[in-house]
Amino acid sequence: MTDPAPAIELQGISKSFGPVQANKDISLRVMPGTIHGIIGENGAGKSTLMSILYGFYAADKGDIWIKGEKRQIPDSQAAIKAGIGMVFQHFKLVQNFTVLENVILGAEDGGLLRPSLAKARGVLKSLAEEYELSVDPDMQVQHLSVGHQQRVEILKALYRQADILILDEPTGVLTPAEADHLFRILDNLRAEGKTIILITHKLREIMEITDTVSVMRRGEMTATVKTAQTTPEELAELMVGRKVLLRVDKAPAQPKGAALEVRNLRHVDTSGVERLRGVSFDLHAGEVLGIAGVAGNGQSELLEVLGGYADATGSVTLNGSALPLSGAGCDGMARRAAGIGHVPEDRQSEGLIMPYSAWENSVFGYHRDPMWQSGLLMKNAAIREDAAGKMERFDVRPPNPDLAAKNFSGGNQQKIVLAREIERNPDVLLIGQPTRGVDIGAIEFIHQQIVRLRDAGKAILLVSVELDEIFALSDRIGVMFDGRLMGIRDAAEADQRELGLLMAGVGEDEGQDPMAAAEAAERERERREATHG
Amino acid sequence: MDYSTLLQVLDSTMRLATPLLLACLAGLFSERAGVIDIGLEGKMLIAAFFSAAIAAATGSVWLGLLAGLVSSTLLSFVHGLASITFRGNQLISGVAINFLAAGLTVLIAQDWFGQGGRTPSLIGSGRWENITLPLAETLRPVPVLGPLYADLISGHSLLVYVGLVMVPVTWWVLFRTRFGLRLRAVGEAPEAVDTAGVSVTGLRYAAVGICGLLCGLAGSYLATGLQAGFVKDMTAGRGYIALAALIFAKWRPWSALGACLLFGLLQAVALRYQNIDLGGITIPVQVMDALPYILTVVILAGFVGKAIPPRAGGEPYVKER
Amino acid sequence: MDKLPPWADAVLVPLISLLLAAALSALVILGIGENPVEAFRLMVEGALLRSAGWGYTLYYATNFIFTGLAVSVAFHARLFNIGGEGQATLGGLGVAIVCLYLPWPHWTLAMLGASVAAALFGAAWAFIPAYLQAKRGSHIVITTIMFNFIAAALLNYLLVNVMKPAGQQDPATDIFPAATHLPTFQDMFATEANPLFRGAPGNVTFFLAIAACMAIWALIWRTRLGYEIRALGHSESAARYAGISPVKTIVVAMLISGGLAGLMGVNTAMGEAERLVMNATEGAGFIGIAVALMGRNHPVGVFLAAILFGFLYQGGAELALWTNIPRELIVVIQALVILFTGALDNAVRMPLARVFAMRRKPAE
Amino acid sequence: AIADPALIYDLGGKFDKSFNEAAFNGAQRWAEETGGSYRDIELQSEAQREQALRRFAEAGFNPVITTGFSMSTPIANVAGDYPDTKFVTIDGYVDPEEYPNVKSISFAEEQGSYLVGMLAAMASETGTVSFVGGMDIPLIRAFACGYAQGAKAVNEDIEVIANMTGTTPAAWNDPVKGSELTNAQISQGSDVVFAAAGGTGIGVLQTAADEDILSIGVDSNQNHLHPGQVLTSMLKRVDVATYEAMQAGEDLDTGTERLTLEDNGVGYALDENNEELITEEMKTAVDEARQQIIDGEIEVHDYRSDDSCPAISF
Ligand SMILES: Nc1ncnc2c1ncn2[C@@H]1O[C@H](COP(=O)(O)OP(=O)(O)OP(=O)(O)O)[C@@H](O)[C@H]1O
Ligand SMILES: Nc1ncnc2c1ncn2[C@@H]1O[C@H](COP(=O)(O)OP(=O)(O)OP(=O)(O)O)[C@@H](O)[C@H]1O
Ligand SMILES: [Mg+2]
Ligand SMILES: [Mg+2]
Repeated sequence: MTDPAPAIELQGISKSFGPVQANKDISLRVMPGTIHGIIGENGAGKSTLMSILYGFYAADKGDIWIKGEKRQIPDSQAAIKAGIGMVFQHFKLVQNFTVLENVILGAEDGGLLRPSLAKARGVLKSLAEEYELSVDPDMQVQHLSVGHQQRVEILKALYRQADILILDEPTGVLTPAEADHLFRILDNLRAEGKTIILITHKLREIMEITDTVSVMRRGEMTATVKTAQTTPEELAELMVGRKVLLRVDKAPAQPKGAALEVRNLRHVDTSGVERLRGVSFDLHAGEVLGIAGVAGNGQSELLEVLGGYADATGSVTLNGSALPLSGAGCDGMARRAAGIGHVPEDRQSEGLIMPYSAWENSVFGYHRDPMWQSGLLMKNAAIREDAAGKMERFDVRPPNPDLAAKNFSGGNQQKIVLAREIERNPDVLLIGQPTRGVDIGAIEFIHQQIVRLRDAGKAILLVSVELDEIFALSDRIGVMFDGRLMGIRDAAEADQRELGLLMAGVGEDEGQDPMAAAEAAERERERREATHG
Repeated sequence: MDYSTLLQVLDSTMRLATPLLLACLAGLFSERAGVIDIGLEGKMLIAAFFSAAIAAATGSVWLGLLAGLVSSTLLSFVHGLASITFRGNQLISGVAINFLAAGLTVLIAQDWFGQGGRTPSLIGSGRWENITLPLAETLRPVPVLGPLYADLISGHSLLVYVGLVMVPVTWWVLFRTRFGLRLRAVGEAPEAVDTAGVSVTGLRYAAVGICGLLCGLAGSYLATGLQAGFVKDMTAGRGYIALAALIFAKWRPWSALGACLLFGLLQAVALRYQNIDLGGITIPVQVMDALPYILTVVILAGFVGKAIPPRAGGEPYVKER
Repeated sequence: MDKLPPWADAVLVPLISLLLAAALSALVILGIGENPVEAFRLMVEGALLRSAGWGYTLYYATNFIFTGLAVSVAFHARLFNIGGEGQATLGGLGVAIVCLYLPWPHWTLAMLGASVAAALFGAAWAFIPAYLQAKRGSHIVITTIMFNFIAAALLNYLLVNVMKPAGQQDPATDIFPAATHLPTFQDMFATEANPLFRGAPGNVTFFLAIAACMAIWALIWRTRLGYEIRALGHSESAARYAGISPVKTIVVAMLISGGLAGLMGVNTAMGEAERLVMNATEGAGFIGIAVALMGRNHPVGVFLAAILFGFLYQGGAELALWTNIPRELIVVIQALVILFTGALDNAVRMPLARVFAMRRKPAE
Repeated sequence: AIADPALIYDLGGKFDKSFNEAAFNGAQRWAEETGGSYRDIELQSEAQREQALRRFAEAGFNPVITTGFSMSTPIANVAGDYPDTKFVTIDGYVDPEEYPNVKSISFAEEQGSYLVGMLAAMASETGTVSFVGGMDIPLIRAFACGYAQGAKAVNEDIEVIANMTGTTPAAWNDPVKGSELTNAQISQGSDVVFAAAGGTGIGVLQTAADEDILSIGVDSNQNHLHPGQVLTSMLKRVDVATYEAMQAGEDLDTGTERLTLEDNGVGYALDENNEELITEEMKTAVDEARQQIIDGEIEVHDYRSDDSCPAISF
């Protein structure tokens, strides 16, 4: 018996976006009826490769075989015809359309909508039963939870009778319970003989569900292995190109008094959803308090409120004096003047003005400081000179203060932000996702800087979705779930499993079955979203 | 105001609302597809000119209409080229198109007719005739409803009825057909349309094309229905009022009808009365002239319900940065 | 898309766009049976080869500098101010009120007072759209268009019903008192022996416009306000992070923008007509868009583009005077310039980028 | 030597079928008869007025003839700079003491309007006639006032409706509004409408023809626009004024001049297009009145003399 033809075979795929080569001569084989994982650092080119397979981007070079047949896939229509469905990292749904409308869009039968809608309603019903994919067909997508929106995306693909399904980082936005549900669905699909490509950053998921796994690094495919024959350590090494040791050498913390006292912080966002629901904690001078949690559970809002650019109620005192939480005197500049530095989660859309030169960015947020003013004008020459110094101390490459921020690589952009915030010697430093999309060399440098600041007696609030990073840097660890701080543990005593439960919303005291609690939490969330929609 | 005066005012409301309505629906198609169009004015103007010019030259209002449709659609495709193919700034393109039309019409008119930027007056079959609906005269004696039917509903030119019919047609196309679904989707989330395997570019060009055709109707009506010939700048800001009506209507066809009738009524009243005396307070005619614009600002300010435009409006669809 | 070197983006792209617009305009002229070379010669002769021609060219350019700066300041904050027309109208109104109803001992003081009034009135007219954009997200393009129409209606009302002297047929104010008349270029530079700038409306306001260019340059690139305006224009989320208030910055940028547009009133009402007439702006608010686009939102670029458009305007008037080419030809040229520099710029940039990419490759 | 005149039309434009076109016709006649040539320009904007005057004067054109009252101020601004050039303002007024090289020509519009008012009253079957004016200025009120006086002279009980199109120069070029006003007047019973509204009048005459009532044109002979449906036209001999100014050339007498019925400066039009409409009886009555006015037996009140009108209120 010969092997069946691979469901997908890519050969020599290359793709550039302007100067960036996102994919370099990539080849890949995926056998039918299997789940194939793809891992790689940010920007490694995973999404690009899959988008090419789905006809969203056109490859510069390379060939594609589907089920043994060579195919041209110039657009998504061709991919759909070839039986490929894709769930994008960023969903491609029409927010103010109903589920049904989203499902039939592009796959209507005939010029009139009515028959298509009727047919789709029936098909959705049977798909829902078959794969645990139930979702209200008449609900507008914007009122659905993220997990349900993802189901709509999967339904879209299945409705088009895809038997090759690509999922791009599907669990990044899901709660653990939702993620488990998704994996059950994927299991079912595999059992039906469908082929699945799963992109993820989480080695745990790869080990749990995939049959084979490919690793990408810097636009290249570095390896493809059978999951059963590899280990997370090996995959991590393949991913970054050298042994990973996510451990920082640091002395025990010498915490002093509370620098920042946060009490009962509440924040409601523009669409009326309460994002912070009574957060309280103390942040001591000389310690790193790490905040862990699945993205979207209020960590970003916590940073924004403390950083002064989101309104809140409750109280925050800095070294004994209360900070305004709304209105005049509550903005980023005032917080900086009061001694709170802030390295934002997203350096490109918050921390930097991308077209500004490095020297202009080096005072961003401090540009009204009297030391940079002479009369009405800014002391540009002095700022530039100062920036050159900072860049040298933080090993920014190239050390050219006149280069626009957008022309630095991600890691160097992060260093520019860190230099700006750290060199002001703030009493409190807020740091969000300090190493997101930053390579391993830069990570080590950044971690050293954070520890150095801690040892200098400053208070550091670290928010990160990378548990490893939290463990590596924190002296104490808090977990946020659904706008609440679920509990703070000493880093030395905390264990990963327990934090994982807290991240799913299961408190230690409740003693509940974790699964049930997670589902209850999800129900609660849906109820909230329905009422706020 | 007695009944017959009221009918008179409403009758002229109908006439004045028609070009607004056609242009408003034109804008609706374009903006629902995510292409903002402040060039409605220019397209109407060029259609007005070419339909009058060709009608004057051939004596056929139908050939005039054809010329109006073609010219307006061509200009629409210039906008499409700028905003869809070359991902240019849609607002700037619209401004440019308004200028282009304002200049070209006079330039060509002067070259062809030598009458200082106007066309010769249209006579006979060069203009739309008013259509008398069946039984209009027979029913006239019926109290209240008779004159209403005979004076207000009957007796307009074909394009007025076309304008009215376009409202349900637009609604039906947008909300009951595959094309409409895709068109609305492309204005909200072009990436969703693209990944569903439908061409964003194709849809947007189709919408821009329809926009051109409807503007063509609007311009033709101005020059060969409402008036008998083209004069320089004869659209006189109607394109902008149509845009205002579109916002007022929150991009919905039936509301567009309402908004255009309201603005038509304002114009009709302003045309007929210099100043309006409201028991001691005199409202100057300039206030009536400015009222559509003031109302639009009030609507935009969100004091009377929020106008949420199609999400992808004004943004070129860029896949690869 | 491949990237262009900055110098090519700032110089080559507008230049090629301009050439394309010029070529199409030449075709249009050919189309109406005239000779484009001859037309161009007439324009140059009428606008640049006589001192009076310069007097007109610079008069128009003064208007366009103000409106061009107005558009560009707003552009830096990512605001598209199409309301220059209305703001300039109101600026003219401010000038008229100050000149007519206040006693001025000397033109210098009058000019100062009128400039302040013009800027205040123009800024006030920009304030509501700015506030609505900042606070309620009302699309500033639409609101400023609406405010243009409202300004026209307001001026119409005031001229006809309030400010027109009794017995006068024109809807215009009285002539301003002689003490407010600004020196024209003729007053400044003509001598008995050398009668320069005879009768041309170019006047001392041109120097105010140059001063405005320098002030705006300093504002945008040298002050913290300019730093904040540009930062907000590039990224609102970053501005919020840094503690730059979007509401305040939008409003301030629009007030400056409206004030600049309003200043145009000093040139038209005080410098030229010496009274306020209807529709004195003559579309200069819109031309400001083309000027800002061509000038890449830099005061030096705006200045040069304004001179170019001043030339087009004056040359166009000359064409209308001496040939059968209607003045609307200028409107067409202006439209083509806006189209090519503002909306179809990628049609130039894309192929150009490919050319540069090709030239770069072998070098690597 | 044949003169080298220039002609500047007001914003309504050369081919407004009315006021400016009359000037054009006069200039054409002069050119054909003398073989001379003239230069003309249609203004597009306010700022152009002075510029055109100056450029023509500088280029040696003489006289420089302008139409429309809006040219008064610009001529006053310019005339002093070019003392050797003669300027003519038709419908405008420039102080002859201060500017001796300017000629201001005005017309006795009230007299011509009186005659067409009589014709309107005689042709009306409903006993209601109407008037659509362009911009609401004393000049146009003088038309309306003369018209109403003439109509009332024929039929004391006649209803005269008068509407103005607007208060700005845009009112000269708004045929849509002209048409709407005509419709409104028809609904109030009018069956003869007199348009003194420049380009706006085209809409008035069009609507009158469409709705099958009679109209009266203005300035030029507009009878041919809708043959058999335009009762007559109130002639204001701008063409004659233009012709004569060109004929006089550089030797033009300056100062002020008022053209009346007596000089045939105003009148009414009778040609093959309206001969069916004007009966012998009507013609006799009007011609008689014409003579009486010339002889001073009938005094037609000029609105401009005291800003009031005995026959109609505005
Ligand atoms: N549309 C685009 N235009 C330009 N550059 C792009 C585009 N999409 C991706 N890139 C660039 O291509 C490279 C690969 O990006 P890609 O999104 O494929 O990475 P990824 O592996 O999916 O990363 P992540 O884990 O962050 O999703 C990056 O440098 C990215 O900036
Ligand atoms: N848009 C751009 N224009 C010019 N140069 C760029 C641009 N983007 C990136 N570069 C340059 O290309 C180089 C590679 O950038 P890239 O973002 O791929 O770095 P990287 O390898 O991911 O580094 P890091 O780990 O620091 O993110 C950098 O040195 C940067 O200066
Ligand atoms: Mg990705
Ligand atoms: Mg990187």
